[in-house]
This record gives sequence, structure tokens and C-alpha cells, in this order.
Amino acid sequence: MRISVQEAVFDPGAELSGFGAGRADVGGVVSFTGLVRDDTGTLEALEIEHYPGMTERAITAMVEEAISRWELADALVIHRYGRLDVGAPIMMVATAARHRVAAFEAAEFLMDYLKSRAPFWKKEVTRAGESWVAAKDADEEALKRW
Amino acid sequence: MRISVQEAVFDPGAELSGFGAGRADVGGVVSFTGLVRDDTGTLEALEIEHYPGMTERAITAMVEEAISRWELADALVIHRYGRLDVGAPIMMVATAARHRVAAFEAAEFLMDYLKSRAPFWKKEVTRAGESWVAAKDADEEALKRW
Amino acid sequence: MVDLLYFAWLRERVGVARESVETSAVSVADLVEELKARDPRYAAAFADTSVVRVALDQDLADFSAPLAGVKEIAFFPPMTGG
Amino acid sequence: MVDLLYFAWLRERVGVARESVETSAVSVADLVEELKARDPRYAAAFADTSVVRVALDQDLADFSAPLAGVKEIAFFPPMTGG
Repeated sequence: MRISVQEAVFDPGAELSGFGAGRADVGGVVSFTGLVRDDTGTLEALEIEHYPGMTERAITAMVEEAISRWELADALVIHRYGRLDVGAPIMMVATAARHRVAAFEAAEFLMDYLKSRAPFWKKEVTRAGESWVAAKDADEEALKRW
Repeated sequence: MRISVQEAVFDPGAELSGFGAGRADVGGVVSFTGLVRDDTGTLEALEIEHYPGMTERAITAMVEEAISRWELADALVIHRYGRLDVGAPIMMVATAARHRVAAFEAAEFLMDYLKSRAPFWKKEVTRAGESWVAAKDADEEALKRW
Repeated sequence: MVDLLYFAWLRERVGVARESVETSAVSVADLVEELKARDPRYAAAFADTSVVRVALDQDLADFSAPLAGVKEIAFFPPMTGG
Repeated sequence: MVDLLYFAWLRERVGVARESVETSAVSVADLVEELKARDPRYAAAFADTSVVRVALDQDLADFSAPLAGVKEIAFFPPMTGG
């Protein structure tokens, strides 16, 4: 497994290259990449704050749970902080498993937990000002399926 | 959208690079890569036969349905045929959407349909002989959720 | 004349990938009966039609589907893509 | 002495990211009451604790959790990662 909490931009394609590949026990690899979206055409940047120390600790616990629950061959989580441009990658999850259903479920589990249980906070910076992104009830609800 | 039915090996990472990136209306990209798995340690190769013409037609219909149903910004399907080595990529799906749930659902929908409604047939080649892979009831069942 | 295509183990049992036949069968099911009566290879291929799928002009169809106007009929086992 | 950390809008309202305080509070809830009584900045930050989360030594905890032995207490809004 690999976990990286970083300020630097990354290339999801380069990260996926070789992930879970060339081994006889992996039948499926799933990846999710989150990107900075601008719904209103006014977003200048997304600023992400996090809790150094707790972030890595919380993500490690989630990934370890996913690996044991879905018997993953490998798992990857990259999450950025700092100032991010529109269209840039925010974070990425990848899972490798014997079967596709396990790889999909584990990736969705990690996404749901990263959304609501990893200590990141997003702030939208627009020409009109800055505002903290509110957590959605639906994201908290999503945890109940696991 | 891009659909490729091809004999040549491909690099899932290179295919993911740039997919759905650099646009303001995409918040999530999901990819699935299927790889040749060897459960018994005796597999020499996987041979995939397909129905040229119908294959492209069937996949195009699935992708068009996924794009309209989940309002995808983009979709990609690559599927190989011919003789494939253990550990090699068989196929790949990628979806780009505003929200993560749509990207995940569309990718799973495409996978479920590719499994049971795209005209591909897999044969396992082992030292002991060759055998056609049987379709699983679970794969047919999986279509019912859509 | 209509083109018949066979894939995977159906192709292996029939012994050809493609053939053109003259038929007056009105449905897929009729055509299958015609073929089975013609040669043991077809009887073997179509012994259990619950594991045979059919496409008419490259669209999946039922065995009850009519053949009028159809140019290409493909028979194959349940698909195993992905 | 215990270290208090604040993130996102809690940090902005309290006005510091980190501070060390002397407290005899036995629970997180007690500590929050102590802080609110101390200065309007804390009263503003903790006005609605339903939108405040707490971590004790980097593990998520409830407001009823005891503080005995805890070295680092972090307050923050519901997380918005991913």
C-alpha cells in the first residue's frame, strides 16, 4: 500500500501505470480521481487545509481496513492540500483485487471515508470572496452502507 | 467518447492520463482495468474471440446509454481480443462525471454490460488443455440492478 | 441466402465460422430445427439451446424472432467479456 | 498543559491555529464551556457544537470523552476531504 499526503500536483495516469499490474492474483483494478470542479464559472482556486499527523494516521487506518475487508492485493491513496487550480487533481484512490466487485466496493468505501473521516477542509476562493465548503448530509449518510 | 476493440496490449495509466482532465465540469473520474488472472498457477494464456462489427456496435450502444443516463462528460472503453498473457490488461473502462457517485455507477454499469452483453468469449489455455470460460449466473443477475 | 456465423464452442462443434444457407425457416427456432435435422454437427451444437444466444444482423434476439429480411444470423454461447 | 488545535473556520474564529492551555476540565464538553466563558472568540467558535468535531491525540472522539492523559485536542468542522 502507498499513502501520500502532498502539496504537489500529480498525474493520475502515471500513478495508475504499473499499479496492480504484472501479478497473477489481480483480476481488477479500480481508480477514482477527484478533480477541482467549477460549477459557477467564478472559482479561482480551491484551498485545502489538513491536520498533519492525524491525516496520515486516519487514512492509514481506512486503507488497512479496506485491504483486510476486501482482501486487496494493493491499495493507493494520494490526497493534496494547499492551493489547487480548477481542473487539477485533488486526490486519487486505487484498489487491486481478485474480482471486480471487491475492487469497486473497496474504492467506494475509501472514497466515502475520505470524504467524511479524513481531516481535510476545503475552501472555495472566488472573485467575490472565500467560503468554507459545508459537509453534505448525503456524505455522512453514505458511511452507513459499510 | 472513445471505443477501441484491439488486439494490441495497452497501458491503462497512459490511457487514463488526460482523460477527463483540465475541464471545469468534471469532479470525478473512475477507471476499471481487467487483468488476466491465474488462480491455479497453470494458465499459459487467455484467448479472446469476438464478433467484429457487432462488438463495436454493442459497446457503442452501452456507452451512449451510460453517457445519457449519468450525464457523463466523457467515457472510454478499450477491450482486447486474441492471445493474452497472464497479468496483462484485458480491458478498461473510464468515466468522467460531475460527481463521484455518477462516475462510479456508470463504470459499474458498463462493466456489468460488457461482461454479459458484449460479444466476447474467453478461453483458458493451460498445459493440460483448453477450456471455454462459462458465463456466471451472478454476472447475468448483476444486470438487474440497472 | 442468409449468412450464419458461429462463435466459441458453437463454432468448434459446427466446424465452420461462417456459412451461407438457403432456408425458408420463419423464425430462429425453425432454423435451428432445420440445421439439427441436416447433420449431427448441428445437433451437437444445438443440443441445449438454453446456453445458445442469437444475434440477428448484429442485434441480440430471441429464438422466437422472425427471420424475414435478416441477412446475418450469429449463434454463440453466453458472452464472457470484461 | 494541553495543546489545543483549531482548523478551518474554527481556527479563523478563535484566531489562532494552536495554543497551550492549563485546564482542569474532565471532559471535552467541560473544556468547551471553560473556553466559551474565557473570551467571546471561543463563544463564537463554539456557538453551535453540532457542527464541531473533536479529536483527542489525533483520534476522533465524542464531546463526552474524558481528557485524562490527553496531550493534544483538536477542534474542527465536519471534514470535507475526497
